[in-house]
Amino acid sequence: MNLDNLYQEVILDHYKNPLNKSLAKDYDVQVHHINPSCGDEITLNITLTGNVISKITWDGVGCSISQASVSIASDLLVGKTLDVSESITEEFMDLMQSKGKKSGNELVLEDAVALAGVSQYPARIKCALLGWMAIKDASMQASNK
Amino acid sequence: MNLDNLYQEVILDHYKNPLNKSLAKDYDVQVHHINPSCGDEITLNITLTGNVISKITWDGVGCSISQASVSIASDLLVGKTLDVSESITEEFMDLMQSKGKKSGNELVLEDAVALAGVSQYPARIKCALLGWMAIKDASMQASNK
Amino acid sequence: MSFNPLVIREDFPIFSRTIRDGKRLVYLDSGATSQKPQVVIDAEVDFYRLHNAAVHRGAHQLAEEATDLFEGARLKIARFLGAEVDEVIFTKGATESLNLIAYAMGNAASGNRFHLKAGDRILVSQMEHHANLIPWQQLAARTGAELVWFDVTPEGRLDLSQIPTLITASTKVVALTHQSNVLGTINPLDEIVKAAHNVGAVVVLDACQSVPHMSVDVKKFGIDFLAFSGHKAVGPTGVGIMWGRRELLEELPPFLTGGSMIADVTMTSATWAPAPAKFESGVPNMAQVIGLGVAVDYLSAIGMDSIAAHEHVLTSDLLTKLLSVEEIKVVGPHTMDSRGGALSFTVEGIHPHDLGQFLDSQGIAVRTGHHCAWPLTRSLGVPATTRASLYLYNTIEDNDALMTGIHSAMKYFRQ
Amino acid sequence: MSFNPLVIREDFPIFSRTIRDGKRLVYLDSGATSQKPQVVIDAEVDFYRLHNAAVHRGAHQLAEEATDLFEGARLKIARFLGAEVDEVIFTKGATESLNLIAYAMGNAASGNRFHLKAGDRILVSQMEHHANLIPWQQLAARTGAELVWFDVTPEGRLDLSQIPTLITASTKVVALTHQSNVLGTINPLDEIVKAAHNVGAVVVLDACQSVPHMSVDVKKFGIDFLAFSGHKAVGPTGVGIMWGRRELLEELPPFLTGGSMIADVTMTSATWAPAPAKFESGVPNMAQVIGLGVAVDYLSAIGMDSIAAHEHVLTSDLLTKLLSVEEIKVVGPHTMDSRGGALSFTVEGIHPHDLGQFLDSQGIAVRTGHHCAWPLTRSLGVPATTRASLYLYNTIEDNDALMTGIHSAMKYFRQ
Ligand SMILES: Cc1ncc(COP(=O)(O)O)c(C=O)c1O
Ligand SMILES: Cc1ncc(COP(=O)(O)O)c(C=O)c1O
Repeated sequence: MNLDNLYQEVILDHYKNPLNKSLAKDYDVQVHHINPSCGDEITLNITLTGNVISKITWDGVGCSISQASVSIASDLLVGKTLDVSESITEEFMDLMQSKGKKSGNELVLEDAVALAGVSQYPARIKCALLGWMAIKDASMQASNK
Repeated sequence: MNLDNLYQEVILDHYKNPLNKSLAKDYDVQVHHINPSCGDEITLNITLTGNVISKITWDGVGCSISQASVSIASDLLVGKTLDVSESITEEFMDLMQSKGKKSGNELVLEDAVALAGVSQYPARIKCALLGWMAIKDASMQASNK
Repeated sequence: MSFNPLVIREDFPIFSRTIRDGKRLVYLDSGATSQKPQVVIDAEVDFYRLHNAAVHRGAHQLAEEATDLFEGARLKIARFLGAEVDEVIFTKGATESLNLIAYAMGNAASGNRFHLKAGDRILVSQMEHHANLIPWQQLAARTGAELVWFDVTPEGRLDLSQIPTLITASTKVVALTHQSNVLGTINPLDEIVKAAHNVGAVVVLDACQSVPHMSVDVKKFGIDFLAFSGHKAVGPTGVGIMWGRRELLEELPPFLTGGSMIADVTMTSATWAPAPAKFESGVPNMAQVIGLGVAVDYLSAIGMDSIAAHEHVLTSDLLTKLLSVEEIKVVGPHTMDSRGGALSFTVEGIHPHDLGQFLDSQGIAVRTGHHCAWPLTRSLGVPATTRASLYLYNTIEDNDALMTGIHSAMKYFRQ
Repeated sequence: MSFNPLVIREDFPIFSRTIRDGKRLVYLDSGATSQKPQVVIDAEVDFYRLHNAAVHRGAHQLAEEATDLFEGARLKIARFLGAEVDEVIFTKGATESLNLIAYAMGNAASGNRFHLKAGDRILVSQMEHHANLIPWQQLAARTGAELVWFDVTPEGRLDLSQIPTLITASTKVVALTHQSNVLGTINPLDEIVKAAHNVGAVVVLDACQSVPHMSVDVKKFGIDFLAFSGHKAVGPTGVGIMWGRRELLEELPPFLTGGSMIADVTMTSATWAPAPAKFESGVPNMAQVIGLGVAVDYLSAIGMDSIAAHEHVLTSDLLTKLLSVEEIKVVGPHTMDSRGGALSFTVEGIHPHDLGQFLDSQGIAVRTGHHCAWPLTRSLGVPATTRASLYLYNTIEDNDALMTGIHSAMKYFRQ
């Protein structure tokens, strides 16, 4: 196993220059998620317009995997309907559980396929999922409002 | 290890024809002792005259070792002063802890030396001590009265 | 593959040793603890030699391997019990499992479905092992709830006619042994579970003496919680299982608190991770858990039904032989109907402790005493009994050795 | 015999394996769990292969042998700690030991010296592992007592100036870690124990990170209770120790209830055996207890003072090397005064999780995160750190491998 599979350049780029990492002042729902096994934390704001996710902003501390993953997710899922966002999230979770056997559909997951290598490092899957779970939780709360 | 070391004839005799096994109606102190690991129980009555143990009677259920041992002890310790009874009891306890290395002083322990074999069977030491501990407890309570 | 106990014995290294100066080991004490096959021993050894690390904690290869093995064992045990993987909680043994349930209920605040108070009832039976009795006595004392119990009939059966009076609207918990470790009685579950669920009570099954010996499916039984010990099921010492239905584990408060079971912690408060983590605080008994996974695989490969069938034949044989001796009184069912391989008896004129000692001198290991079910043995008027308990590695030859031993003891103590 | 870690490593079979495609295992995670020497593994194996039986229960030879080995281990551990044999209680680990003490106190009725109520205080510190924090939070919540704590100075020391305000007439329990698993700080006991005893409080010492690494004598320390885990002290998983002073164990109510811990039992009530039995319900973790006995013998034969001296040299070396790198910030004491071999640090611009992963790719096992002391790491402003923890089998070469690894990681993540 080569570490470069895990730390793809795309990931390190997102880590150094994260997208949407600045909490918007107005939002429909704010969530705060924690990864209790390593202490990583994220605060995430979401805004819906109808059933479309119109804005995702966030702030937090965490490892390159968790930071890159939320950066990618916030970019990928914005502008999508709740349904589409959920199905993309499902596909991403499936990739994470694949133990290195899947490489991910780039048409659906775009930059997120760079995280495929994470699936070979079971202890890191939670890092990669932290932001996605926060978005999922926030969208659900927002749509129930 | 030969089982006959444990089950000396003296022991089986006492088991079949136990001494003082019939609770006296009057007594100074009555105690009830239990061996929680096997469920054996004994009730024992004691009477003091001055500092001499003048009567020991008992009743109970238990294995041959516990029954023979209390039979022997009740015969041996009656008529003794509290001090002498205590020192004989100490010597008997010492014999029980000897892991088969001592045979016991017959001048002091009389029939109780037949129980020397018990010291090789750690699980049975508690059986042999049940009656002695009851007598010790009862004498102490009686002398504090 | 046909079932052959002589072949099975070869998997268990202890049968290569002898007892009391060269005698064959006749091990009839599996009800206390079972022997271990080499594969289980090897699993512990391999863990220590090759993969030892704290699970769920490290970002290094050993920790990953340890976690994979550990969670793999959870999956094996879940399948073995017909459970969901997150419903399987590792403990140090059945005693801890049962205390866990009782203490966790005691931690439930008002409003929680497990909260108990004066007027509530906890139902047990008179045939419970102390481990499924005293924790409930203590919970009753702490909460003001009342402890009530099924009586045991002279034949060693639960008195089911008591169901309508014992299982009522105030009943919150029914804690019952599946198979009595003294009587061998296998308790009928359907009627009790149905009555309990009708009044909203949960059913806790002490499966110490059933999981090792027969096929157990928690979903089919319809029960709510289950406990058993690994060491009685050819597994390592120091590991047991608490199983609970997912929705119940969500509501049940934790028991042991500390590392790895939290969602968040400040100096003054803490919140909990979801099950199973919520109930598994601290660095776990990793080698033992992994060994237990291999143990249930070993049992499954032989087949729980084959094991049960073998034990049925052995038990029936030994029961017949014991009942044929006038001086022997069998305590517990005299028929094979709903009866497992724990056979308790008394022999006229010989105290169980003396009988046990004599049998030991012949290489035969049995257990004597109240078997941690003192209220039961007292109620049956036999403060102590001798118990032979059978398992997959026993044979008809073992039964015969026991019978010969009893006859010799009768001679020895009546000389 | 001079101390040679290279010879010691040969006792530990895991060092014969390699990591991540052939790399040498550099194990710097003994603070999470230690590796096991072959003699400890063999002790468990021998028990299963030759002597396996339920202790304290059978009148047969296997049960006698098992009981002898089991009680022999208790004696070994008592001597190792400077304790009386009946003061040593076997648990499944330090987490259970600490929960045992807290729950047992919670079981104390009014009139018992351990009974807590509103107005009473429990004192901990801000550097506690969750296992020595949450059980006390819970006890406080159950009894109405107040939880207070020592702050930690920026250097990672207890703020002892708080003693007069924290240890007062209302203080009933002082629960403190001996060595911090994050900072490496070794806490001074004398002053705290004296102040606690002056007001009638008991001192509970979490010795998880000290017993494996230095000579610990409970009588000399003057403490009242102590907890540690076998798995961090070259012993098996699934076993730990709770030590308590004899007179206190007499008064402390039991925790887990069930078999083997009773004096008498009826359907509605039970009374308790004296310690240690009172605190050891159920068939115990026998193989693990026996393995732990062999583990402390192994450590004693090498000598706890030699082990401490070796770790002192290693820690001092690694501390100097870490402090010499500008980008590295060491969390915890920067001097060797009262400092053990747990070294936590952060590296500028690299998250600990990434650093740990990189080091793993080089065969170096460290731990990252909050190390189950989240309130501490938060208060220090470093939610996560990387921790290297040293033990008897580590070498200067291991330190150098770590430093090389950190430098390579800095290059890798800043390319
Ligand atoms: C200081 C300290 N206390 C308590 C514990 C808990 O020990 P265990 O997880 O073995 O129960 C640990 C280790 O995890 C520790 O380092
Ligand atoms: C029916 C039953 N319940 C509970 C227990 C307690 O199990 P353990 O001692 O392994 O915790 C036993 C065995 O001792 C048992 O036979």
